[in-house]
Parts: sequence; structure tokens; C-alpha cells
Amino acid sequence: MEDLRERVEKCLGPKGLVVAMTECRGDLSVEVPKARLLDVMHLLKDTPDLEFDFLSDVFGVDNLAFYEKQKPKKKPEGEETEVKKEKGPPPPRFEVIYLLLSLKRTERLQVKVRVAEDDMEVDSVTSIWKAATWPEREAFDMFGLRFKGHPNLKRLLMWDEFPAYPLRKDYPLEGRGEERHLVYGE
Amino acid sequence: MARPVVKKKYTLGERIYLLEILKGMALTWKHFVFNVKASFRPGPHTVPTCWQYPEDRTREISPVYRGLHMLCLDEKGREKCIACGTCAKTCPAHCITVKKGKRKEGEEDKYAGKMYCASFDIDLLHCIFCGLCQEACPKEAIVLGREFELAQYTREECHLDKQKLLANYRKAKEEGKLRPPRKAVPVVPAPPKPEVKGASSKATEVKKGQVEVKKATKKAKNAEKAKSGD
Amino acid sequence: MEGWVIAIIKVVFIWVWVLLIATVMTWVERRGAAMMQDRLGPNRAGPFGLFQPLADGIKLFTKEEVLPKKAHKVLWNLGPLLFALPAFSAYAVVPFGDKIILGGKEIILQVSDVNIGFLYVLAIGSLAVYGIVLGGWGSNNKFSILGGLRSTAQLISYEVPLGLALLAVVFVYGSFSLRDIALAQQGTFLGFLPNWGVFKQPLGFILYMVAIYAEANRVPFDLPEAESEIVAGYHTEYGSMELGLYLFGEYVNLVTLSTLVVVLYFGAWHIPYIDISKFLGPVSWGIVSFLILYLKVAFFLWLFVWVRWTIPRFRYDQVMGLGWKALIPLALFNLFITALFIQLSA
Amino acid sequence: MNQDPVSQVDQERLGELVTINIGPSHPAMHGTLRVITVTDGETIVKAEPEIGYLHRGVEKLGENLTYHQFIPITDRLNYCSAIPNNVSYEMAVEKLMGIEVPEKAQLIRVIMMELARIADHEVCVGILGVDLGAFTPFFYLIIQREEIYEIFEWYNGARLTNTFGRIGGVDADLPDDFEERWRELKPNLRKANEETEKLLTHNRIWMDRTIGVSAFSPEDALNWGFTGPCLRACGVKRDLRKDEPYCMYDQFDFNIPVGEHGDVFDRYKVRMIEMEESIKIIDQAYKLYKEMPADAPLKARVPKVIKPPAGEVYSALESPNGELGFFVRSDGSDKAYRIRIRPPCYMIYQAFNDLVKGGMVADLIACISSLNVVAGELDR
Repeated sequence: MEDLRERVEKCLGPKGLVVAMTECRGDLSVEVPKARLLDVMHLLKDTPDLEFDFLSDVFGVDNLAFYEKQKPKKKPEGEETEVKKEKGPPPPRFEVIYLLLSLKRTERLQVKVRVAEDDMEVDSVTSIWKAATWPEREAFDMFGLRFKGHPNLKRLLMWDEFPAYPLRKDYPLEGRGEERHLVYGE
Repeated sequence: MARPVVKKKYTLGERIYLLEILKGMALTWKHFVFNVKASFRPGPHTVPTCWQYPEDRTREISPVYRGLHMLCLDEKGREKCIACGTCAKTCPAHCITVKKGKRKEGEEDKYAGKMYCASFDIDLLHCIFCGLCQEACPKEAIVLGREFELAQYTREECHLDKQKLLANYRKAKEEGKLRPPRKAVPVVPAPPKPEVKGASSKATEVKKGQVEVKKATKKAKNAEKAKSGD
Repeated sequence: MEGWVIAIIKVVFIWVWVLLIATVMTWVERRGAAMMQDRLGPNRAGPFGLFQPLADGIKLFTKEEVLPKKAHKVLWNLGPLLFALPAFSAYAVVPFGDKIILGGKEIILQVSDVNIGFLYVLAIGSLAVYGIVLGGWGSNNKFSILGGLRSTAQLISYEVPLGLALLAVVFVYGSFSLRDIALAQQGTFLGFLPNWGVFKQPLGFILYMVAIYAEANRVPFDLPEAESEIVAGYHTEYGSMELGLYLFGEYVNLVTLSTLVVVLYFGAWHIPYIDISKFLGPVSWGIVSFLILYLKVAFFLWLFVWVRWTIPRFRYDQVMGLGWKALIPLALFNLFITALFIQLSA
Repeated sequence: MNQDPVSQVDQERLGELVTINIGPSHPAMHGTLRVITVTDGETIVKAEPEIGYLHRGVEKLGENLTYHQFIPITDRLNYCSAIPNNVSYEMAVEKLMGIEVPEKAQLIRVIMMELARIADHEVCVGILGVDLGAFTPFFYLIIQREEIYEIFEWYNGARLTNTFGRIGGVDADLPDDFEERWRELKPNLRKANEETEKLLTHNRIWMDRTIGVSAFSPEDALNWGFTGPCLRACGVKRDLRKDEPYCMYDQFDFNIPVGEHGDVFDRYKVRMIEMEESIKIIDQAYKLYKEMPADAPLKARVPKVIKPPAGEVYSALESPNGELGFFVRSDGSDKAYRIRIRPPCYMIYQAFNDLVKGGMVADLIACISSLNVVAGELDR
């Protein structure tokens, strides 16, 4: 695993394509700049040392409540406490995670891209892996992430006229959320 | 792209259709004869697969079957339930509601614990029969029984209250269909250093009198609502 | 008795009889299938579920008739009729027994012994396709039209090998009358083989069998109603007794075709090596011949069921390929061989 | 963006083409699948699958239920074989918490998962037969599946929605009569498979219908994200049980069947052989299981309320359909922050247009059944 980390570092690092690298229970994930996603993917796929030639999955994550939840321990109810904000701008709200797999080496790698709420456009990787076709459509459907260059970006699971993005964290759990929560075509 | 495939060379037997078809027909004939013979045997369950269900109830249901719920009594005929509400909290479908009652003097032969459930409601239309409640129950009070005929005519009938749950238990006891006592699952003995501290310290505060055990996610939902209202 | 009275009695009798067989057939089909598939099948209505067809009939009769919104009303209603009628009418020339002598009058067990009965059967048989294609078109449903088209193509393709196979039979027996052919199958030839069509025309028999499976839209040729592909094909939209007519017509068709197989290839009411008619009186022989014939028919009906629950279904183009590339050349070859033999033996 | 499938095909031929809407209520559409097909006669010009008719928001549910509460929900993913779903999810949480599952529990998991695999393949092959018009093998197979479900029922009380296992292990030991049942079941399973093969494999009608139908090249299959039997049918020898062993799979001796052309016939054949291999695995696993002491632990020590440390893991296993993965991100609370399910047939089904284009309507049906698309898993 350390080895893989080094190799990924060696491949992407010099070109400045690594924003951060984390490891959790043996799962290596590398965060890359959004603008150069396709370059990264090409590099990861074609570098002879890595050969991540299989795209396992693509999906979005909404980090709306993630960082707030992390910081303070739960306060007893009723007490109004201010959530202390960290310095600097808050991290972008959305994340797109690509699960890559190298068939030859049976190694897995998570590639992350952070997407801010005001610029929801990500390059589509369908030109590299067709496997991303539906997962990207689903990410669009569920989070409103827009994938540039996707051949047929429309809603997948929800119906076409559905006005909201249900997997976002602020989508209400009860009632007809989309009625109160119009975000479509904002 | 669907690619064209070089067709396999068929053997002569495969080519002329009839041979394999005759073989297949021999097989179905074998089954046919067997089943015709079987169906003339006396008894309701003749052909191996078919249970003539409403008449023939000889099929043995697993003793651990997860069917209709019941509230158990202990050997002295006292209610086991102590209204701790663990089942309600564990239920993924949020279909259990428990109300607490405190045992009064002179009710020792009625309730096993100091607390008892003043009411115990299960909405069968929500229940997914996962069995997590009976597993969570510390007293083995709520148990899923072997009764599997759950169809009812009205919604009200699908609502199980305490009386019905106890009646289920009595019925099962009469028929000898009680669930065998739970076997403890052997756990790894020497605890490795826990990764996270369990939330066991979080003792549930019990108010005096009757307290409705709230659904676990209620708070979260309220918070969510407040947020979205902004 | 007047001739026309007898004719009417015969018509009514055979009509009821065929209906009865078709009814029982639905039961046999379902029970037989169940038994082959390790289950029991319908066993609730009456003993062994024997009243199941009755229950089905009552259900179909009492159901509401639903006309799809944009269906062609006339064609829609015409479809089931045109399908069921030819199935019944084909029986007019099919013999159902030898003959009975009543009061010194000879009654042949056949509605009418037409000397070109053969052609009549073929002509009427190909009419059934109108019922299917009109029903499919009239339903205003894409699955229906697909079913109708499939059926049309299939029936037209398989008429040819069917006709050619039958022509060889005509060559052998030298007659177009079904009755003549049936009578000619008595006795033996080559000393030991029964004088049946199947022994004189083995290849023709197989071709004919394959072709009638296609004609009757039965597995493996049940593409017009392939339920997993086009829902129910031409009768997707039908309900009530109109659907009943389609289903019933199909079984009547089966009976007709099976009877034809027996009459043409399986010695009609003859039993090999023995001539029972000598031991029996004229009336009892009539009844026995009738029973023998239908015993044989029962076997072929059973064969339909048996095959259906054994093998998968063809694909549309494969059916066409089999029909045009295999069956027709074989049928021509068969015809040629038959003609050659007749020429040589003459 | 919101294009009608017709408009994407050759505009000049529009008049000749027919759009047929197959599904969602169609006898061959296994519940709620829908394919909008543009055909030229019976030849398919374009087939666009529409999904979402069984969308229940499972991923959202996962974010709002505690870790244990989510296990019964995973039953409802691939309802033909619930157990691999449960185990896959549990494995993901265990990985997140760093829990080592006791060996005996792992063996029970293996046994149950392989039984589920057999059950799943039996349904798939049976349905493939039904859709191609051969009804009878379906019953021979489904009877055996029934017996497998009987084992499940006697194990923990449910037949389909098993809620098998708990985070950290399993919730019950194998029932006492398991050995007897398995001994009875094994020859029956083999017999049913043999009979199915007898009825189908060498039957020319079957061969014509399946060989060369919706064939796929290995490169395309990998590009589209195929896994499981459908990928192996294309000739790629990939099986997570061998490549990334979990649950002690590295200790068993079994083969991975590989097809040649990736057509329907190969998929059918691969599944048939896999059933046989699964029987072998169960035998070996049960032998190992018998060697364990009777009171060996079945569950790791897990806190009552599960609160994994913040982090994110992806863990996958070889479900009957292919790689079934769960991505779990925890924020340290008792509910997962994000659960992503990677359903195998979702990746396969997206290539549907490429699989069936140029074939006939009947081929489309054969293809859809051979892929074993399960709507519960597809739509989540």
C-alpha cells in the first residue's frame, strides 16, 4: 500500500496533480484538481506502473453537514451553541469519487474531485470509460452535478420532470421534499 | 458492440434437431410418470413440491421463523417486557411504540420487572420482519412467532396492540409453537482494544411516569426541518 | 331417414365432439404440463380439476368485453370469428370413423365425402391466418401487429412444405379423397409393414408433423403469441369470449390437424395385421372404428402437449430459415423420391 | 439533453421505424424494467433502457438509519440472493471499524453466500429458459431453490429477506440439521442441473437462440464495467473470490469458469458451471467448519451502538451478479454519512443498447434474462 502511494505520488506529484492524499483502512484516496481530472485519469490509466484500467464506480457525495458534524462533540439539546468555523474558506460542498481498479495488480484507488456549489461542472470520464455513463447520470440526478461531455446527461432514476436533487443533505426526509425544495434550473 | 460470432460447429446429432428433442422428451416423460404415480398416492402432500396449502398444513415451519409478533410471559405467567424501548429504537421501520408504566404494589404476579409496558403497539403494515427487535430485547419479551398468515381485511386489524400480542403468545403456547430460547452467540473472548468508545455510557434517562419512547430519528428530522425552513 | 337429416345429425355430433375434445384438451394441457414440471396443476374444480375448463369457460363468458380505444371495431370483432370458423369447418371432410349400417342404410362417418377433400382442408386451413392478422391489426397494438405479421409469414411459409408433404401422400394413394386414403391403409405391404402412410412416407410424415406444429402455432413455433417477447401476440388486447374463441379455435385446430395425421399417416381406424371389422356387427364396428381413430388422435394431441413443455421456442428468422431452407427442399426431395418409386414400381 | 430515442437514429429512415415500448409491465421484463426499442421490422435499431421504477432511495435510507438498521434494507437490493448483499455491507462496516471477523463466522458466511449464489443462478438460468420458451427447466431448478430457502429459513427464520449476519460476525450458528439437509440437497442440485443441461444445452433450438446472441468482446466488457458471470463469459478470468480474497476464499479450491464469446450461451454455461463450483466450495467450507470447536466465537466484540471512526472505505465482494461494493463514509456518528452501493447489474445493464443492437426483439429478451438484471439492485 505504501508502495502504491509512492507510485501514485511519483506519477501525479511532479505535475502538481495531487491536492491531498488520504488513507483509511488501506483504501488510498487521492484528491485531484477538478480542472485537470481528465489528465489525471489518462495518466492513471496509461502509466505502466499503475494501470488503473477499470472504473468501478462514480458517485457524488454531499458534504454539507460533514465538517460541522466532525468538529464539536454533541451538545445537549436545547442549548444553543455556535459552531466554530474553521479559518479560511469552507471546503467545497460536493465531492465526486471515482473508484478505480487495476485489473493486473488488483489494486484499488479512490480519486476525488471537489466541486463547489457555484460551479457544478465536472469533466465527464465517459470518453475514457464507458462504465461512467449511468453513474454520472445518477450523480446528476441525485446531486445536480453536471458532467461536461457526457453523451446523454439526463435523469436516470427519477423522472425527467422531477425538480429536486434528492440525495443532497438538505433534501427533507418527510413529505414531498421537491415541492419545498426547488433547486432545478437554479 | 454486439459482435458477430463464429458459429460453433454443431455435431450431427445437434444439427438434426430431433435427437436432442427426443432425449428431452424422454426426460419430461420420466417426470410425468413419476408425478402421475405420486399424485395417486394417498395423502395431501403427494407430488414432492406442491403443498395443498390451505388444507395441508403439515409443512414444518422453522422454530426460528420470523412471523407474527408476540409478547412473552415468563414461566410464572408474568409479562417479561420491562418497557425499555430498545426494540422501538432498533426497529429500522419505526413500527414499534412502547409506553412505560410503573409496577404498583401487589402487581408482582402480573409483571416481571419494575417497569412494564402500559401499551405496546406494532404497526404490521410497516414491519419488515427483520427480527432486529427480538434480538435487541434484553428480556426476550418480544419475539417473532411462527404464525405467517398475516392477511387482514382492514388496516385496524393490522395494528397489534398489547392484548393482541399477548393473545398471540397464548395461542402459540397452546399449540406448542413457542420459539426456543435464544442461544447466545459466542463472542470473541479477549476484547481487542476498542476502536471507538461505545456509546454505552449514554444511559437513557427515564422520567418518572409514562414516557413515550421517541423514534430514534425524530431529533434528526426536527433539526433537518429547522434547517430547511431557513 | 332423409339424407339431410342424417347430415345435420352428423354435423351436430361432430361439432359437439370436437368441442368436447378441445375442452378436455385444455385440462390435459394444464395437468400434463404440471405433471411434467413436478407440480400438480389445476385440481380444485371437481375431481382432479376436471371441471376447470368449465370454470374457465364461465369466467370467459362473464367477463367484460373491452374494446381498445383506437381499435378497428369491425376487424376486431371479425378476427376471432375468422380464426375459429375455419378450424371447425375443416372438419367437414375429415372422416371420423368407418361406417354404420342402420336400417339397411349405409351411413359413412364423415360429414361429407368430397372427392377433393384434400384441397378443401388445405384451403380452409390457410384461412385461419386472416383471423390472426385481422385481429392483430384491429387491436391497434404494436405487439399485436407483430404477432399477426409473424403468424402470417409463418403460416404462409409452412403451407408450402405441408402441401408438398401431402402431395406425396396423394401420389402414393392416388386419391384426393380423405376417405379413400383412409380405406387404402388397410392390410400390409412388403409383407410385414402395415399399409400406413407413415411407413410409406416416413420423411413426409416428419415434414408434415413439423409443418402442423407451425400451422397450429404451437411450441416451438409459437412465435405469434410468444408471451415473453410480444406479450400475447395477436390476442394481447382481447378478453372475454373473444379471447376464448382464439384459445378455443387453437385447440380445435389441434384436433383437426391431429385427426388429419391419423387419417393420412396412421391408418385411420385400422389396426395393423388384424381386421376387426369381420368380428363385429355393422353398428358396433362403426363405434369401434370411431374409438380407435380417436385413440390415435389422442396420442397426437398428447404429443402436442408433450413437445410444448419440453423444448424452447425458435426465433423468427430461424423459423423462416427452417421452413424455406430445410423443409421445402426436403419436401421436394420427398416428392421426387415418391414419384420415382411409383414410376419404377408401376 | 432530453432526447427521444427515435430522434437519435437515422432521420431518413424514421418512417420505416417503429418505436416499441417494452415494459415496465411486460411478461419478460422481470418486474419493472423498461426498454424503449426502436425497431426496423423485428431488427433492433436502438434499445434504450429506462430504469428507476423500483427506486426506493436505499442510499438515502442508509444515511438515516443506524448501521445495524441498514442490514435489513440491504436484503431488498438483490432480492434473489439477499445474503451477499448483507455480507458485503457488513464487510464494509467491519473494514471501516477495523474488526477482524472470527473464522467460524466467516465460514458460515461463505456457506450461506454460496447457497445464495446457487439460488440466484438457478433463478437466472430458469428465467432465461422461460423467456426462450422452455418452461420446464425453470421448475426443476426452482424446486431446488426452494430447498435452499428452506435452509435459510431454518437458519434464521426468513426465506428471502434473510437479514443475515451482523456487523462483526453472524447472529446464529448453523442449525443442527444443516449437514443432513445439505447431504440431501446436494445430489438434487446436481440432478436438477443435469436435467436442465439435458433439456437445453445440446438442443439445437436452444443453441440457435443463444449462441452468438448479444456477444461482447472482453475489451468492451471491461470498458463498460462488466463484472461477474457476464464478464467471465467474455473470456476475462476475473473473480473477486480469487483476485481479492475475502472471507477465507483463498483457502478453497475451486475453478473459475470462463466463456469464449460472451454471448448468451456462454453466460448460461458459466452460470451452470459456477453452481457446480459453489457446491464444491460449500463442501470444503463445511469441512473446515466441522473442524472448529463447537463454542468457537461467531462474532467479534462490537459495541452495542456502532460508531465507526470518521473515514471512508470501499469494500466489495463477488455477488452472484458480479462485484457488489459498498462505499461507506462515516462521520463518527451512529449513522453512516454516505452509503454508496455499487450494484453489479447496474454497470452491465447500461451497455444494453450495445448488447442488443442489430439483433431481433427475441434476442433482446434472451439478453435481458441472461444478464440477470434485478430491478431491486438496479434502482436501489
